[in-house]
Amino acid sequence: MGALTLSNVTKAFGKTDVIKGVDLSVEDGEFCVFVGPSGCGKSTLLRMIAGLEDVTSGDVAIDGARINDLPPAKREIAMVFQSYALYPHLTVRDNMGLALKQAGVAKADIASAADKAAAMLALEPLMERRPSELSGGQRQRVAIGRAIVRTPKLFLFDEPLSNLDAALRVATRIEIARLHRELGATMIYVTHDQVEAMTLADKIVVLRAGRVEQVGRPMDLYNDPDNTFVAGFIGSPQMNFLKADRLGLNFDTLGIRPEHLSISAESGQIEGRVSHLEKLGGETLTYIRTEDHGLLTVRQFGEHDHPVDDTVWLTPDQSRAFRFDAEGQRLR
Amino acid sequence: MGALTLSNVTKAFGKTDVIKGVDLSVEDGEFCVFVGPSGCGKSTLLRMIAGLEDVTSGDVAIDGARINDLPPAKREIAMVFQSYALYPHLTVRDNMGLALKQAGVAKADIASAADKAAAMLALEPLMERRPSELSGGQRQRVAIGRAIVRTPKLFLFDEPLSNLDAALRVATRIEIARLHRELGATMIYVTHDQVEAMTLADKIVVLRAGRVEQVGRPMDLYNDPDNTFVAGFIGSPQMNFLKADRLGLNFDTLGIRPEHLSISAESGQIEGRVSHLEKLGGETLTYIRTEDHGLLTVRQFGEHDHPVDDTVWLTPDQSRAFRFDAEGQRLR
Amino acid sequence: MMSARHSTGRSIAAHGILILYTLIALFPVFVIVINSFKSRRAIFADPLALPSAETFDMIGYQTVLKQGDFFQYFLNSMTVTVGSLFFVLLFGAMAAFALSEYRFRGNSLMGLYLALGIMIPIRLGTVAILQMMVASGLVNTLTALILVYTAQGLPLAVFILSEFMRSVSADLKDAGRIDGLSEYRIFFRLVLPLVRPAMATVAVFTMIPIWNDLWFPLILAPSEETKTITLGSQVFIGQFVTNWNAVLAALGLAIVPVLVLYLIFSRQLIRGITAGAVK
Amino acid sequence: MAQRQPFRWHIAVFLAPAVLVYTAIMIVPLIGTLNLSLFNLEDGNRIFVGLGNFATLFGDPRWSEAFWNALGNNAWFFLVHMLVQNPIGVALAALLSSPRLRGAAFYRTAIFIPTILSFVIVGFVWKLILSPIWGIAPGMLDAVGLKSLFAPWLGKEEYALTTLALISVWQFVGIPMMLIYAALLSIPDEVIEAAEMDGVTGWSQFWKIKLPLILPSIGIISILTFVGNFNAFDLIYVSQGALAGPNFSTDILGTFLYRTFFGFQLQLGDPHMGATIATAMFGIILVGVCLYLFAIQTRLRRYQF
Amino acid sequence: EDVTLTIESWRNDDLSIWQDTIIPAFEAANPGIRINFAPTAPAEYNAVLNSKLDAGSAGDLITCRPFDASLELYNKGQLADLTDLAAMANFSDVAKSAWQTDDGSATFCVPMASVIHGFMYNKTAFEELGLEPPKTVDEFYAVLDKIKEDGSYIPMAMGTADQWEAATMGYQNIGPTYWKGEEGRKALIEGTQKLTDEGWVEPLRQLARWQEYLGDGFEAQTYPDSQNLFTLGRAAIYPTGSWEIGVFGPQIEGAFEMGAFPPPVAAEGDTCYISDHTDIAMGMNAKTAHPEEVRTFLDWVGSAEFATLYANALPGFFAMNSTPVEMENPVAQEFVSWRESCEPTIRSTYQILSRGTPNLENETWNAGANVITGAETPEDAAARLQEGLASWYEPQQ
Ligand SMILES: Nc1ncnc2c1ncn2[C@@H]1O[C@H](COP(=O)(O)OP(=O)(O)OP(=O)(O)O)[C@@H](O)[C@H]1O
Ligand SMILES: Nc1ncnc2c1ncn2[C@@H]1O[C@H](COP(=O)(O)OP(=O)(O)OP(=O)(O)O)[C@@H](O)[C@H]1O
Ligand SMILES: [Mg+2]
Ligand SMILES: [Mg+2]
Repeated sequence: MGALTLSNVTKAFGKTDVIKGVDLSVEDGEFCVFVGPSGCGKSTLLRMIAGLEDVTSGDVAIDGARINDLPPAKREIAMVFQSYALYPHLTVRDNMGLALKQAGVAKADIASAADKAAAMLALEPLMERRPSELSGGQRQRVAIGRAIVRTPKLFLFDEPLSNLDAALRVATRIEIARLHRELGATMIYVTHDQVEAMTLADKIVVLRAGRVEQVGRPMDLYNDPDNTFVAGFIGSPQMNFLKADRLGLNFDTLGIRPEHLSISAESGQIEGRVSHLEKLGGETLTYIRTEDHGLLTVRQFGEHDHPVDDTVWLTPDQSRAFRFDAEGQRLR
Repeated sequence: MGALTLSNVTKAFGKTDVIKGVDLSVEDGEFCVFVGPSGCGKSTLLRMIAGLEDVTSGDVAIDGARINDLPPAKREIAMVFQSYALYPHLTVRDNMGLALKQAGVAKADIASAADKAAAMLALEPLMERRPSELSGGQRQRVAIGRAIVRTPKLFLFDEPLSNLDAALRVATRIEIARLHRELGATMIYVTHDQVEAMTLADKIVVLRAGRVEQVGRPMDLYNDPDNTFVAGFIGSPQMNFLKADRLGLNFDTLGIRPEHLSISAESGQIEGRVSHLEKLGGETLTYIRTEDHGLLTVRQFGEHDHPVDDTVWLTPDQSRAFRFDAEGQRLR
Repeated sequence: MMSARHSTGRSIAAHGILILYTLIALFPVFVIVINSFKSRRAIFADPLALPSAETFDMIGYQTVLKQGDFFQYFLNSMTVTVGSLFFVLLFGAMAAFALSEYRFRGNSLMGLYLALGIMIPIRLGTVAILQMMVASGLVNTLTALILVYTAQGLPLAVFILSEFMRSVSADLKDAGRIDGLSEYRIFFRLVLPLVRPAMATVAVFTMIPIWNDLWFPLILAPSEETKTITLGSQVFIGQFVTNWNAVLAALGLAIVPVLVLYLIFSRQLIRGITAGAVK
Repeated sequence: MAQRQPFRWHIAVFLAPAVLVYTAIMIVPLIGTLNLSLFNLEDGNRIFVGLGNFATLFGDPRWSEAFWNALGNNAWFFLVHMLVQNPIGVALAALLSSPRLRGAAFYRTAIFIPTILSFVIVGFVWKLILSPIWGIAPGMLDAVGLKSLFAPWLGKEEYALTTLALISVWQFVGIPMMLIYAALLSIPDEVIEAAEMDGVTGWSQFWKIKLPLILPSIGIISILTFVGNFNAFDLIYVSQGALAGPNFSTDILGTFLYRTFFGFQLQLGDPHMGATIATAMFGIILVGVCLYLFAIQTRLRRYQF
Repeated sequence: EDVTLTIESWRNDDLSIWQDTIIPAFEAANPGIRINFAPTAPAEYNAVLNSKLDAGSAGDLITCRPFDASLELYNKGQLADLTDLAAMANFSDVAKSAWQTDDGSATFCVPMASVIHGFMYNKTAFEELGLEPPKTVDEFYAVLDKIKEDGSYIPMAMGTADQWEAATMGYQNIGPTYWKGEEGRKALIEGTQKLTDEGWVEPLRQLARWQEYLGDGFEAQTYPDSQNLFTLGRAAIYPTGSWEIGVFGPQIEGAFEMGAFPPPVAAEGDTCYISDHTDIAMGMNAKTAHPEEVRTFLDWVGSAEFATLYANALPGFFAMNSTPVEMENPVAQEFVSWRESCEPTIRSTYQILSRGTPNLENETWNAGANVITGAETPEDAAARLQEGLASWYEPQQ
């Protein structure tokens, strides 16, 4: 109950093709994350699954049943919007209860469902407030609570954390992961924060301009990206791309993650000048401007010091590097 | 030109004291970051410096001159708002030029100042657009550009990056650091993202409920926090606080950062069960539920695997640990 | 207290101008009120004098109370105004919602069609309207008036409301759809409560002409039982003499209920705006 | 190929009540009336004359002079509203929206009260105040030594229309005030604060920041004023009568139409010419509204804050 | 089951008279018929009545405006033919002329009242200044000059704001003296006289002379202002009509005594002419559901009993019934006494001549006001009126 299949789904707004043929299957109980740059069609795909946009061609099926023409309410899905979309005139309790009330569930059952969700999300003391009296993080949790009470087959999240501050993001991220474990429901989650993608997903779908670039488990994408796009998108700070010919290698691009680039004041393969240094306490990021490869990032654990404008030498750990051809495709 | 002094500044809204006596001096050219939890008074303090809120008592001085009663426009201050607050009806160029035009600067000079700022912020191709035609990151840069052209003594930033997505945040953060180096102006920056605080600040001011908890350079706060509040607030993921008596130590709380807690499947000082695992590629965060100390976080570099629900053993690196008394004060 | 942003001088000037304009706005009202308490001779002998011991005269109010059932007229006016407002707001909001929420063929044509009505006085259609009411037996009922005012108020309501409806968050409506609300529920339970300020604005614009209208009550419902307050006051306007005491008294009293309605609506309006929509 | 959507009944249901009531009670009767403009009465029979009535209205100097006079007066009436009512409304709203103003609710209500008054007493009280005989206005001018400025404004051809327009402004200024006030309140505080920081304060803040941001509201007000003024009738009628004296100097399209359509005194109503005038008015207003909708409104963008 | 008949009227003023006096008298004599008097404000009456008649919701009894307004209703079949009503015998042809077809073959309303034009004056003031009511035009101006000189009264109460005062209470008041009443009026209809003829221009010249005797700001002075000026004792002479008698009495509240004199003549002994204008009648809605009861009521309206009730209840509205009516009001008696000494006529513009566009009556209002304010010379105004009339009225072309 909750397996989703998309078969050659496309979407055009007027004459612009936004989704250009997507095939995808999400297993029951899986946590699937859509990532991709802004405007690549993540929200559109999610809204098509929800039934909020018509499908131009192709099929959307849940548990094998085609649902293209089913209205959203009949699809047994719940969605959490980026803007929360709480009902501003209803209390937290009523926000959560509305869908059940609509479905004709008995009052007592609604109340107990809402209370359960509230307990899960630590919202108990806020049940009688209205959204305008809540902080951003609290609103987000109410939006999630509203989704939970309906015990849907499928949860859809559209960038649910993008309006939260850093601390709340981490906390809510963990909460969502816990929820997924506890409810065992299928979840589809849109984000363009790849940390969220990495930490939450069972399966990541990388989208680019309406097409799927790669699908896989987070560490598979991290360790085995198909192309420069996926390699650059997964992992933070971003992978460095070096011009392989300048290093005397016979392919186009060498991809190396910042933690696999070693830095030395004396010697190394690539010369550069320290452009900027970020000390985060537990780790240090150094940005180095090089003549051949532009700005490169080095990530070191612990505290380090590299005075700005000093000349330094970098050496890639070739064993951890990725090789790409001129089209950006991985050479294996 | 640009040294700021606050002497016993307080602020009350009606009967609620929001700022309860703040003394602070910011040197000329310094980058000062205010951090603290939501509602602690960061924005209020900033707005008092800007002249947007009246000071209830105490003095605000720039370069030694008391400016309590000077209207905002006369303070030679520029401010970047969290919501950008661009003029929606003006083009990027006019947004930047308005203050100068108002001050009666010659047209040609305005244009050249705007062009210079645009070049610095890579806004040249956008000069004739209106804010509604810009993406979030671009808007943010315009807001900064608007502040720059006025060559103020003092820049104030109120959570300028909190509306941006992760990738843009990193990029803009680096941009602001570069700007600070290039302009050499005094900057005061509010955030509750401690990564920003760590990477940008010359001096961090940690606020809590309208009072200053600690002031210092980032690594000083990281390595030498005065109390549990500062220790917990600086550094991400948050420091773990262990109950010292359970470890047979004769003080109240032991603080240990996640990277200084080692994990082993066989033996160690503290027993716990893996509750959740986050693999970020370059690092792994493991959350472990312990009986004595609640949920603890372990940060390891590289890829690691700790099956959820497995029992594991943790050992704090005592040499990197902090000792606190029952009031949360550091024992040195 | 001296402050950085708020100079006392400026606020005194603001109050000065506002008080001046308030005086201009209220002076004629003041003249109306004082004269409604004076005898006819006293009105014209010195219109600006306050009612004194010898000029004080409740004759206007007495005449009003004596001539016809003014309480009933008030009630009729209230019924008609509130009833028409209800339908204008309901039907107008529904149509505005359809126009702003759904893309369908003929959408903008329909918008223009519904706006035509603000460009031509409905009074011109009087004969046909009256014929219709005669045919349906609605003459001398308040229903006839409510129908006409509803039709008359709709164009402006649709025009203004559809502007505002566009600003209601699309995500919110989608959230409702996912929660299983039908389009009707979305409209009634989500959209309507959120456009309250706009509804209040429309209500203010709509109610005043209805309350003050003389023409349609005269034509469609002139009977004693269905007279409105404005029509009831006309009895004092004669061919050669007008009983100004009574007119002032009746129409002066008549502003009280509208003023109350206005206060209700304007509070909604301001509160709605300042509370702001929740992001 | 897009999949066919099922018929969306709810759209019809949402539109139906408004469209039905409006069509039945407003459009059908009005079309019936406007249709009369294509007919005329000859020997007691109604005959089709095509555009003949329009030829009369615009070609026969007796009709056309009255029409152009009314149109010209109407244009002036509108101009006075645009130049006086809307700026005053904007100014009052700007004052009312200044932060920390005490008594704003009182001022708002007081200034709105005239809008609520019925035309009958508005006409009466202003005639009383401006009357040269009963002495309020002359007396007040006398008190400040300006008696010489007094004239029987409502009775002089050169002043009467302007005076009435100003009375109408007095009565209706509350409406633009309300709308602009609402628009000003919805400008985000931070934009205003940014302007304060930029040194754009006081008047220049109003001109450079607030005014551009409330332009869409001003646009709506302008079109409502336009439509309202070109349909205006009551105030002139109650204060100057259907003949809109002195010497037709206050005749506007509404009074001209009323006189012609419904008749006045010995003049019998002429539904055919009346409908012709109404159609012409309708055309003028429609052109104005379309001009606004397609030429102006598209330029007055609504800003996303 | 009682039948209720509804009367449409513009006479708001008469509401209490009908309710208190007339209706009870009729209902007492005619059990089974109830009367409901439903007046409309006068300015809206025509428009409202026409709409109601067109739509079929008008009352059973229609109060008739004189001449074309009612003729039009009759022609449209909305007023019933009452030629054979017994009570019609009680009225002279002149009395009926305002509610007959042009050829006089059908009568459709029962005449109720006429009004007579003249000048009212403040007797107390006249005595105070030692003045006599003027008989000739010269005396008239002499009196006005004296009052003006004295300065304690405005010589004449009249304003141009409402326009109709100038035309109806000025022009139609003094005019018959110059155009010789019926003679001139009929000649105009036949086309043998023009409005530019001396007899028609002279009254306009007279009006122009009045300007200097009017109060300050007469341009903005409305009809009620004029009434108030006179009843408050601030103006000495008031050109008007007999309908004011009833309303002025209570307003003056005995503050001074009121008198009346007829329009002055050119020279002592000249024939005087008065406007004795047929003003109100009552007809039957052709679509009434109760024609019998309506006719019963109309027969009663045509009776001497009604005439006495009405004329006494409304002093100044004179019955047109052939049977003379006893009246108690002295000023009303004064007015009606002129019927003996002067030639009566009706207002010149009312019959036939206001059928086209431009409307002669409305134009006359405008012209009357214009010559008083000086906006137009009498000659220009007359030429304009003539041109307007000739533009559509064949006998004048
Ligand atoms: N209603 C619409 N009409 C036309 N184009 C649209 C519509 N909705 C979305 N688009 C376009 O479709 C593309 C994909 O939009 P979508 O919202 O799915 O992007 P996204 O991946 O969610 O981006 P973001 O990360 O910025 O939310 C964009 O180029 C957008 O401009
Ligand atoms: N105008 C006001 N009236 C009353 N209380 C206020 C007002 N503005 C702020 N406060 C209160 O002052 C306190 C500090 O607010 P402030 O906005 O400075 O917090 P902050 O540190 O900027 O928080 P955040 O990180 O959420 O922006 C809060 O408790 C807030 O509720
Ligand atoms: Mg999206
Ligand atoms: Mg803040």
